[in-house]
Amino acid sequence: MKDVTKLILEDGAVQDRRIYWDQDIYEQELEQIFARAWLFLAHESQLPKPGDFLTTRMGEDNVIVARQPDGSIKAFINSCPHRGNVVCHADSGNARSFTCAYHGWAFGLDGDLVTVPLEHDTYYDAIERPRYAMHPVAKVESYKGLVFGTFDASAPSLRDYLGDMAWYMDSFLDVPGGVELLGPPMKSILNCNWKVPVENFIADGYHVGWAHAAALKAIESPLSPLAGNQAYDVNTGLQVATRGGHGFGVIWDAAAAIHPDGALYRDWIAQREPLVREHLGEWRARFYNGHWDASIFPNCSFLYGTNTWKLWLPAGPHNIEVWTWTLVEKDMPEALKQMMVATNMMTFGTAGMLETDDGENMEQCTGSNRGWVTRRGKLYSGMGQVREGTHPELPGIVGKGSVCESSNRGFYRRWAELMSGRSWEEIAREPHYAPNRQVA
Amino acid sequence: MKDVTKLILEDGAVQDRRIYWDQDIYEQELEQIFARAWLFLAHESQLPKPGDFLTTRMGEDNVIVARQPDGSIKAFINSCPHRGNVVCHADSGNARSFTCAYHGWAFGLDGDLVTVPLEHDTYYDAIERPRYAMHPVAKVESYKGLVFGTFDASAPSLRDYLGDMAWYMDSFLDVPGGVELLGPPMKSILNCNWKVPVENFIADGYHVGWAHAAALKAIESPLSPLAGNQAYDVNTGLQVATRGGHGFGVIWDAAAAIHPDGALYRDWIAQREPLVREHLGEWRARFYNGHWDASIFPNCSFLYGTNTWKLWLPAGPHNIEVWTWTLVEKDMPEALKQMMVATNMMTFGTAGMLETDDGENMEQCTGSNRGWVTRRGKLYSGMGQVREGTHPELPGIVGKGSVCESSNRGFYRRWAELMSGRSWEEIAREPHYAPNRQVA
Amino acid sequence: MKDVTKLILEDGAVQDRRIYWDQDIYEQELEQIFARAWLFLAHESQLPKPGDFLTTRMGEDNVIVARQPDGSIKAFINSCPHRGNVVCHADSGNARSFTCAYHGWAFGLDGDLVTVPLEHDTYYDAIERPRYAMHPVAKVESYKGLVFGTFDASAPSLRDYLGDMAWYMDSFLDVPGGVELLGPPMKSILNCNWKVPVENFIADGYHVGWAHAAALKAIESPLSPLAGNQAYDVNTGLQVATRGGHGFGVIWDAAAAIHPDGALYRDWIAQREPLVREHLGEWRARFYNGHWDASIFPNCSFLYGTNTWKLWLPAGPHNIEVWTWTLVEKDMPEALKQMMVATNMMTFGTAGMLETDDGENMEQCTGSNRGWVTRRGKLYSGMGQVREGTHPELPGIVGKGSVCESSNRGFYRRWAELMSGRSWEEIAREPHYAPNRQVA
Amino acid sequence: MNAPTHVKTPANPRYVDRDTLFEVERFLIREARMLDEERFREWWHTQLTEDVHYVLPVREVRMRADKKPVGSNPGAYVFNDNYPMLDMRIRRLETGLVWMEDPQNYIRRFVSNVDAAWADVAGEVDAWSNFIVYRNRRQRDETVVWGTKQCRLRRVDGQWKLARRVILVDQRVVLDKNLYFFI
Amino acid sequence: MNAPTHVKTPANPRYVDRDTLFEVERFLIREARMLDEERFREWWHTQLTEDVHYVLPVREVRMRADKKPVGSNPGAYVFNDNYPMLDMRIRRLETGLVWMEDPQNYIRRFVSNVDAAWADVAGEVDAWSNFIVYRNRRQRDETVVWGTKQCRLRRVDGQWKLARRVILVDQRVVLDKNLYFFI
Amino acid sequence: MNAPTHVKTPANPRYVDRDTLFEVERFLIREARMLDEERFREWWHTQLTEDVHYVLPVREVRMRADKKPVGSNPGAYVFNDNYPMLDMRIRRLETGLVWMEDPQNYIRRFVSNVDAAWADVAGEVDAWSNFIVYRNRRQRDETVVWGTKQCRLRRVDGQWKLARRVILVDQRVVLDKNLYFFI
Ligand code: FES
Ligand code: FES
Ligand code: FES
Ligand SMILES: [Fe+3]
Ligand SMILES: [Fe+3]
Ligand SMILES: [Fe+3]
Repeated sequence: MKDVTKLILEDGAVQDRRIYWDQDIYEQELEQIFARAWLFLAHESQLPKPGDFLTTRMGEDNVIVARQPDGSIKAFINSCPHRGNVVCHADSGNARSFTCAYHGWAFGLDGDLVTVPLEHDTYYDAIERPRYAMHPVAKVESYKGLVFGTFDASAPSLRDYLGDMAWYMDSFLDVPGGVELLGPPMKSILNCNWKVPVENFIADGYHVGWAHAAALKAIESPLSPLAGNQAYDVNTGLQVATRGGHGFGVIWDAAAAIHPDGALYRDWIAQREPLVREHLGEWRARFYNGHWDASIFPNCSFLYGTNTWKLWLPAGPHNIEVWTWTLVEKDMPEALKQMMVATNMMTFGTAGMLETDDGENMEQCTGSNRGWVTRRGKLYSGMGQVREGTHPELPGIVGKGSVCESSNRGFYRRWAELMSGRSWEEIAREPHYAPNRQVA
Repeated sequence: MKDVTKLILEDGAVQDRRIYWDQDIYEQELEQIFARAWLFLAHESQLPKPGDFLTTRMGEDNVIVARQPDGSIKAFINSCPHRGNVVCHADSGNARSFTCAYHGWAFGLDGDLVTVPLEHDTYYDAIERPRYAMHPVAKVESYKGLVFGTFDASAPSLRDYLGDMAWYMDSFLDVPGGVELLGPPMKSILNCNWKVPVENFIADGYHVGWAHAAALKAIESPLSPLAGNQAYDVNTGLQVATRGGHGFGVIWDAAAAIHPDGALYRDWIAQREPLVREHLGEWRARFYNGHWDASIFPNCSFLYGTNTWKLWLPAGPHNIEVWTWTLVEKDMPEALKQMMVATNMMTFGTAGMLETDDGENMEQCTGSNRGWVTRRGKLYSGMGQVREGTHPELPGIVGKGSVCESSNRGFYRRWAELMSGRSWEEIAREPHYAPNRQVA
Repeated sequence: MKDVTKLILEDGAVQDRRIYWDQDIYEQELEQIFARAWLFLAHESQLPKPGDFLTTRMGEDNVIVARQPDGSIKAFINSCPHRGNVVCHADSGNARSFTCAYHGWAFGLDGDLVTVPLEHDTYYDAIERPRYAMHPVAKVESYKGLVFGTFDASAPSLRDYLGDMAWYMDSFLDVPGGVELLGPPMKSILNCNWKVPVENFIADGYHVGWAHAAALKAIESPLSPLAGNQAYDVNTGLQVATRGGHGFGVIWDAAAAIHPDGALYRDWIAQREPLVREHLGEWRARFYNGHWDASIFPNCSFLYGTNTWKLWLPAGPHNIEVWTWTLVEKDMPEALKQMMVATNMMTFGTAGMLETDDGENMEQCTGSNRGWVTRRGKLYSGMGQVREGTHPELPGIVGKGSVCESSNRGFYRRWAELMSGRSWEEIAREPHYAPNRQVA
Repeated sequence: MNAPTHVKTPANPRYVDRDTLFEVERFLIREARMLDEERFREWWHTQLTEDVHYVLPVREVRMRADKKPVGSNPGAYVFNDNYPMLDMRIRRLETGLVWMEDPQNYIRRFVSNVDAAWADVAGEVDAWSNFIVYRNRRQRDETVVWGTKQCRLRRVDGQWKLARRVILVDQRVVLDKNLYFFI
Repeated sequence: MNAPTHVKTPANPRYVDRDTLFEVERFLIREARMLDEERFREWWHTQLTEDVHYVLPVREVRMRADKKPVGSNPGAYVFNDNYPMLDMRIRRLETGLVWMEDPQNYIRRFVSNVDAAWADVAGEVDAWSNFIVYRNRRQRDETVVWGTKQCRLRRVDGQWKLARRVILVDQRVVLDKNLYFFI
Repeated sequence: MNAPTHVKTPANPRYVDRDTLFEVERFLIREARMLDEERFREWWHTQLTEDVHYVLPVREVRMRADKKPVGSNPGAYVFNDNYPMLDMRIRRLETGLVWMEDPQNYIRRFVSNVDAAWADVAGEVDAWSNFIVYRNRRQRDETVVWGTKQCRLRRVDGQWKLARRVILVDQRVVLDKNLYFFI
């Protein structure tokens, strides 16, 4: 195992470029991060009825996620324990069981082996069934409808894993009726390292005015003045890095800002915000009406407000698959949901005007590291490090302004912790980054 | 070199999934298996005249196989010792010598350097010719027309290498007139590990009823009732694993069963079977009229009866080339030969109805192991292990019924032996698998 | 680091085939050769004015080469130190600065960071600019208009690096008015190891008569009789290997020989040769009218006379990009320059009749080494080794005749020296190859 | 929005006459060249009806037995644009600030298998055609998109115009970083 | 069976008139769409003569000087089907038990370079065309097959039908796991 | 030599009539088949005017704002051939000594998006078309080239002949080892 001590320096502000390129580091990520961390699987709304299933990936492992007859959700690896065949090829559906196309073994909704053709005449009824269950995902848990899974039985609970990020996300998850994800997911590819889009979403308010200048102009929204960095005020937002590597930036009063015709959405927010304030208090009412760029460690991102939900699936050190859904509140009227979808598709769908800008940058940021000398260099994300600190009322490390790199550093600190191979307990015990500075 | 002790367990019934995916294991296979074992090169009938040659591959090494003026067959690596150019680009033909396109060196039918342009004026007649012969295949031998080669001068004789499998294959090789392979070979690709099709042919009677259900129905042959596993009787066949990793399954009285209109072939068998019985005895007359699925270790397979002959050429851990010929008896009338070809093409050619089913499964069985967690799991082929044993009249380990995994296990036991890197002598000396059970 | 002692034997005449295939050797080349040696960047004529820039590659590293306001030339890695984006996507142009598309950082012509959007509001004016300059190429120097760069600050001067090769190249570089490169460069790909074309150009007069037989016939030039090796006289040329791995072969009185209608060029030579003789002496006047095949270590080649200039850019162990320009004397009349271009394009352009022959051979010479057994073999370039030696008037090791492999061996001796990882000083100190034989 | 996963020719298509088919083919070929040449504004002004509906659905991989209807109020699509939305996309390209478009990309559209039948509405035709779009960028970035498109053309003032286009890209996972170009 | 490795246009082709060429092109384009839409039974019933010969040979790589005849009683071919054999292939697909066909694959056929000449037999034409078949399956399984096909068409009851097709796939090694689809 | 990086259709093309377009399309399709069938000498003799100009430029990647003219006296091009130069290339192929051409390669040309307008010179047309060339060699060597070509055709003695061709391959880096074949 590679010693990662030197790969992340200055409290997460300096990264060795090899972490975006080298195969051995990538494999260590599959082992130390993707085989241990909680990974996003689905939203419960995608699996309303028993027998509903969908297929997704955890790292590079194919899994089936299925609603059980008892209403719980289980997940297991989509590969037959007999000779290894992929068992289910549908994106989603409803099933009583999953039958392997090779020899016809059938598995229940929980992954257990239920049918073995010619069992009596070939196995002489001596087949030891539990041995041949599909490999289970060790733990599957939900947080307010969001379903995650981990391959590591020793991982902390999902609630503990999300930590302070859950407190923040409650701002929109814990609304009356809750949220749902609209799909099917769009899927496309990017020739980039999986961490590059994660950091773009977790902390990159900086690129908006420059990389998206054309789209901001064309959309003619309240955000248009940002084009070309013509306008920025450090007091219009902030950034948060939470302990578990999760984080986000927020622009106040901007949830509906990117929508070309946002009146419907603004009305909705105006009507719902008091409920949020009453239920969750002042701060979270402010977050409810903010526009967020955010990532949940390791590879799930979202923009609250826009309202795009992303999964960045690793496929080698320089390749990912991008999956995109639209996040909406369940109680929104149908017309508003359609508008949320339309805005998401127009901005961050496969032909989205901002998606296009980002994808290009993400690929080029990765590809330049092909150079042997280039790869021995560093990258830097020190923006705002001199002024970040703790906050009297908000958890986590707080950075000033939405244009900041605090949560980028938080992500890489967590990355280094897990990559070290230490146990969850060891990591929890040890001291962690705590700047001795308070942010008002 | 990787310690393979843990990769194959329970006498070959449990395989570590990494053997289908990892690059380092694959390279060890090239070294310990493909650079040592006897590999199928050709049938003598493909090279009737002196100067006839064909090009093929041993592992990933390109070789030329040529009929010598004295009637013997030699093989050598198809790469020029000067600067490495590939010398011969034709699939086959007739030649007096092979001339390199780069600088014009010419090599004889035995691979020796015969012509060096400008030799006098540039090498001053001091060129040490034997040093520049094309790299010879260490040994080339035939067994009843089937030509094999090995790069390992210390390998046992071909007859010893085939061992008991030769005794079984005599059932159809040792008929009056012998056999021949009709070609040219079809060539196609599969994104699968090379061992997956080998095990499909060596031992997989189990998939026939399920994976090929549609084809069995459409062909309307005596095998149609197998579709969907509607019919199976353990007494209708058996399976054999021979010491060298070779093996097969047989269904009695079924040689012609897959042929849509098999009358011509059945008549032929009826006419020839008495000759076989007289010459080779009762058992082999039964085998002569059986339908076989079989593999010769490491990467040559065939279905006797259908009558397809396959070579699975490795091209990386997840890729192979598939080469396909038709096996016929030389004395068959032309019309019957044409029918044999037609059936083979319709079933196991590149557009063959069963080939199509198998290829898909083989790719998916390999591809699922891309997942890091998946790959740390096992695969299982324990079918029939509790009842296999020795047989009073038949050599090797005998499993009951054609649906069984005995020869799969035999293949992996041999695989582990060779992968250990021990010498042929060491392997031969050590005790090997011998279940203390007798099969009637 | 791999011990290369056994990879090159017999004073460079025997090469282990793995050096054309193995990934680990290739990576050692990137480190020990491409990150240390002087690499060709441009000809000064391509950057006439301040602000003129072009993009190229050093090994696999993308670099920008720019003419500075003070007239000097600098080069730096084309990747943004912020998050790694590629900064400049144009082949060439004129610029005042280079602006990154991701967050808008702008860099000066010297690679220094000059503009940071929102600097005051996000970095609080505390950004340490020198840290964020684009990574500079350690040294950039010119030799008579040819610009080279090295990433190694400890490398000797360019003049010392070129050594005796500079003395020879003066034959055409040091003419009145000097030379220039006409472009834009053609770019194409070859699936070959980068050393294969280098050795083809440095020392391979041998293949001309055979590999190019068809083109020689079709072109109907004074070289046509070479087709099929119908004519060769050892006294019509010679070959030189200089200490630094550079080398060339020459055919006397043949500079214009390949031109289908060479009168214009022959007239030019006749007119200029006396000037060269006067300025540089008899030998170099002979070289001036010779046809050269040559390579400058490690990956720049040219044919003086034809007049093609090549850069072989490595892109993995089995892949390169081929870049092609036309070399002309600046004082040539426009019509002659056009003819030089036309001949180069017709012979060694992307559709060039000889380029086509060579590319095929280079790919096949590389690809055959895919075979595991093949790759454990050797390649040989011993031609003329028994008669090469020192020369009373010419520097370097001199081989007899243009068909010889002396400079091939010189190239591999240098390759082994640098691959050893020893410092430039160590290499310079140690004894080197010096055959105790004199060539008249 | 009409978002089929696989489509079928209607039972008894009323195939158009040769003259009309010729015009349809000219329309599609010249439109493709217009887009290859980046004449987007001209395209918007001259080739589209103002009620145009431009659709590229997300195609799911589902079992044949799965009869869940697709296409009504979908939660995802690549394009589902009307005339002003197409205008917005073109205005973005016209800013000169789309960095990935500078230097200019090579995008080449191949039109084949053109066929057409009269639609239910008088003066309108349904045209089928298959497409390949080849995109080459920067030094070596190369991708290809394959599929079919169904176009409703309407004759307006003697000119054919595009009133609806449903593009089916034959991929579940779009094997490129985006599909923002017009097909 | 006619199994050429490389083919040549006959010396003096009697090219068909424009009306006939139009019909030939319609035949090939509509047939391709029929196959893309999986209307195999309809194809078998309406587009083929009952004496149809459907051929896809194996192409060898041989030196130009090697004059060994190819094509007589070959020992290998990908297709060499008559009407009942094609029926058998379609019956297999109709069982619903071909697991690799569920979920449905995307297969798209591109027809180009159509040309035609009168055959020796009255009322029959020889049509040339080039084809590309794009296949995309599962999540990301993608392959392309390229080549040319020569078709003998016969007019039966006023309809053109396919009487013989020789498909040349421009590959020695088929770069896909099978070629079981109709081209 | 005309060496554009990106081309535009002229402002008001005088599109040819259907009869002429049909002839142009036949010309391009039959020419492609002739080249696929390696009838190079016949092509040279029958399809080209003696003042033919056959051009394939090198395309640079430059910023849109970079107005440096391209195309005049360029220092590089892939083809810039006249009639004798094309003859020389064909003579090379005819020697039988081009080792990379033996065994024979598979090269297949796909012609699409054919369109044409009258040129300024009477009796001449400018034809646009897109092309794909698929090349498959040896066992598994496979490449594809994509682009467009603009052809000036002239009617000579009742036959169309190629007087000028500008081929744009849509690549900065040619993604193949050479482009020596005719497109
Ligand atoms: S591999 Fe799944 S049943 Fe055998
Ligand atoms: S490489 Fe074969 S003769 Fe030189
Ligand atoms: S990556 Fe270049 S400015 Fe941020
Ligand atoms: Fe963005
Ligand atoms: Fe099978
Ligand atoms: Fe050469």
